[in-house]
Amino acid sequence: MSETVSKTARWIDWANPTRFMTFAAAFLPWLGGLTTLVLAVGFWMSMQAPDDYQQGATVKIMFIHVPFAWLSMMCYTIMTLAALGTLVWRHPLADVSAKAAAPIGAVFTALALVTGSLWGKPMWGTWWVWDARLTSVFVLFLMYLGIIALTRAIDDPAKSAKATAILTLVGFINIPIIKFSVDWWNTLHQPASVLRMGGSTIDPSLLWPLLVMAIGFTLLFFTLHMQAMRNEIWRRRVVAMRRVAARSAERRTVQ
Amino acid sequence: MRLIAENLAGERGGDLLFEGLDFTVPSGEALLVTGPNGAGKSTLLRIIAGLLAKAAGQVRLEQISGGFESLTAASHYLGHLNAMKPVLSVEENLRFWGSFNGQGKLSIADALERVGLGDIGYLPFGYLSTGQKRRASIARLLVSNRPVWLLDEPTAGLDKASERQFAALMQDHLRGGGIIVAATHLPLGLGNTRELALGAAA
Amino acid sequence: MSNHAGFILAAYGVSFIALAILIGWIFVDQRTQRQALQELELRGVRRRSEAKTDGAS
Amino acid sequence: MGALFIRDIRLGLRAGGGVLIGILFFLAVITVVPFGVGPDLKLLARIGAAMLWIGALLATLLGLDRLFQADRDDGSLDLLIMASERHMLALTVLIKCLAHWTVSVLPLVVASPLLGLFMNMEPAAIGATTLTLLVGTPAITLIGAVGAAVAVSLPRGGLLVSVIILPLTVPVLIFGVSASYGAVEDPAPFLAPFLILAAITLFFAVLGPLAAAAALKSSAD
Repeated sequence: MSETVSKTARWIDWANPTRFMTFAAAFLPWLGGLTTLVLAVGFWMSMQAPDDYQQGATVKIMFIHVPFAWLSMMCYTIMTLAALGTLVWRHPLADVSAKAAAPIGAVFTALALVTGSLWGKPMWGTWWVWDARLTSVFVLFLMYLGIIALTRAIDDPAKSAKATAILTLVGFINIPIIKFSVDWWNTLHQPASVLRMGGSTIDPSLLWPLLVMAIGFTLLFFTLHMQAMRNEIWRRRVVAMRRVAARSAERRTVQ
Repeated sequence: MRLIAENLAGERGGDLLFEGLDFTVPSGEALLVTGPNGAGKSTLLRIIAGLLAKAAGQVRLEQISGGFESLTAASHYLGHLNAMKPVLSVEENLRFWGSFNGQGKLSIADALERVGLGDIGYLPFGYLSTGQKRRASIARLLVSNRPVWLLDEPTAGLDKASERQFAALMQDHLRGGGIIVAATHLPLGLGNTRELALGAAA
Repeated sequence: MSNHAGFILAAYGVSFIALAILIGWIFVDQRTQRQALQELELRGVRRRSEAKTDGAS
Repeated sequence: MGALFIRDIRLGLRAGGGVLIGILFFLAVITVVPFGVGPDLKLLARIGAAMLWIGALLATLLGLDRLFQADRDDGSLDLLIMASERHMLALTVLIKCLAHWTVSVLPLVVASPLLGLFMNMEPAAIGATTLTLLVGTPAITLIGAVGAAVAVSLPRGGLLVSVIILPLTVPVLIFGVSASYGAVEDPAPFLAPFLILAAITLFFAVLGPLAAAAALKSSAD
């Protein structure tokens, strides 16, 4: 019976929660191991990297700041895709994915803000300025918190899924604003130097550690995200089973 | 121990609901308060509990046993609402009321066993059905020790089997020298009861 | 430039602590949910989907 | 009594996002300020302490209306009132206020130094503001308990509680802000307003619960 189903499986079948759980259980240890390895290498490389002629040793902060900032936007993009999945395909995993991603995204955004602040103090002489880039990232952080608050405020997962998905979609306008704020407005924050037309402006001795760190943190994100999704699925199973327990206890007393 | 009301009058929102009530309930007996909706059953119970001011007369408990200082302190009140938090488990709820109101003879596990919820005490209260919630709330009466039980529609939401179970619990309480005042329109299945019909004249 | 070492250490330290808390929280959450599931299974509660397949076979 | 404190803390943490909404509101209020007054760092630094205080004040008021209403909605309040001979009702109110403060206001105090950085405040000013918030915000909660108790039986008491309470919190705001400024601006003293602030908190720790208890007793119907 189950074999015939799997033969005719569409991609959407593949992503049902039970299969996701089997897949995650098998895949997570490897992913976790790889993450540790890449992050360790990246950390070592960034320790070895030379100082920047302009920014001196503080350029080391870049090796974590840029990946955090990148992840804060990537996580939100993933949540937006998940929101589409919830609204368009009503896929059960989409909501789980969005809900699991939000706290992780919030932590990465907070770290991007904090490390940026710690970089800005020696370079610009101030912890914080209210310019377009910094403000829009801070708004992103607030939106993560808002989304978390909304998911927690509504008990019923089906209802909270839709409300959260709509909020996430509306908030996505902020992502291009963050991305292009450095080009559109005049700000203290330096423009993008890694990913840009006409090649990177950054020296290879700094670029390589940065890339490895970025890959490492991205892997870390996916490891954490997958584990958090697993937790969320378990949490929902616990809730469902508790309801069953209450109902079956009711039936026993009636008999 | 006797619960005595003399010339008791109660009002709600300026309307006099009843007046000149006189009754005595000795320990070991139950008083059934009956009457149509709006006759003042709940108001009477809340006055006895000390939650509402009486319009006239007095109500008191004489020869209180067990070291309670007043009628209010010696009373358990089971109103329409269950006074339980949906996000906490049944056991957590009962443990709180147990330590807040003072521990009685029964442990929480025993009390839950008595109301037939022994195996689902670990569930959050919000997951329970209406009848189960009511039974968990009845278990609260067993966890802390109070000689006077003031019950407002105690069997609302209970099925026949649970009603019988609850009747047995009330019998036990009366046998132990307790007093029950219950507002209800259903017979509770108790033996030694007096009846007080409110609003019969109207 | 060594006077900036404090900022670099702080940035790495804060990141490390925050990520450690995040990872720790996810692991604690995993333990809680698993324990809850095991407890429910010990009490003989089954999910509806499992109960259904049992009934069919 | 300890059981009540633990129960209320548990409820605060478990019942969906209440803590988070307070902090979020605080962050949002502080974020809006630079847009209103313009990103002039000197100006922000000067008004920073006042803005943090106003933000914390509003965020504290936000969740206060649920202080007793949640207990009233499920009938717990009746039992808390009935137990007043075992546990003095004023003490019960005080414990509930403390639990509420720990869960939903203490995080604001913890977050305020970070927001101080956003407002470009000096370290001394940030420290002083955090300290005054730590000492002063309990007074807001305790005054708020009176409003929450008075409005407990109203179906939409939330806004009313804030309106009733806001004028009463003015002294707390005055001494909190002046102590914060006292720490950085030379002629102004820090200790005197700070001690008055502490005195206000202690005063309301007595008066607030007593008044709230009286209001709760008469509100039962």
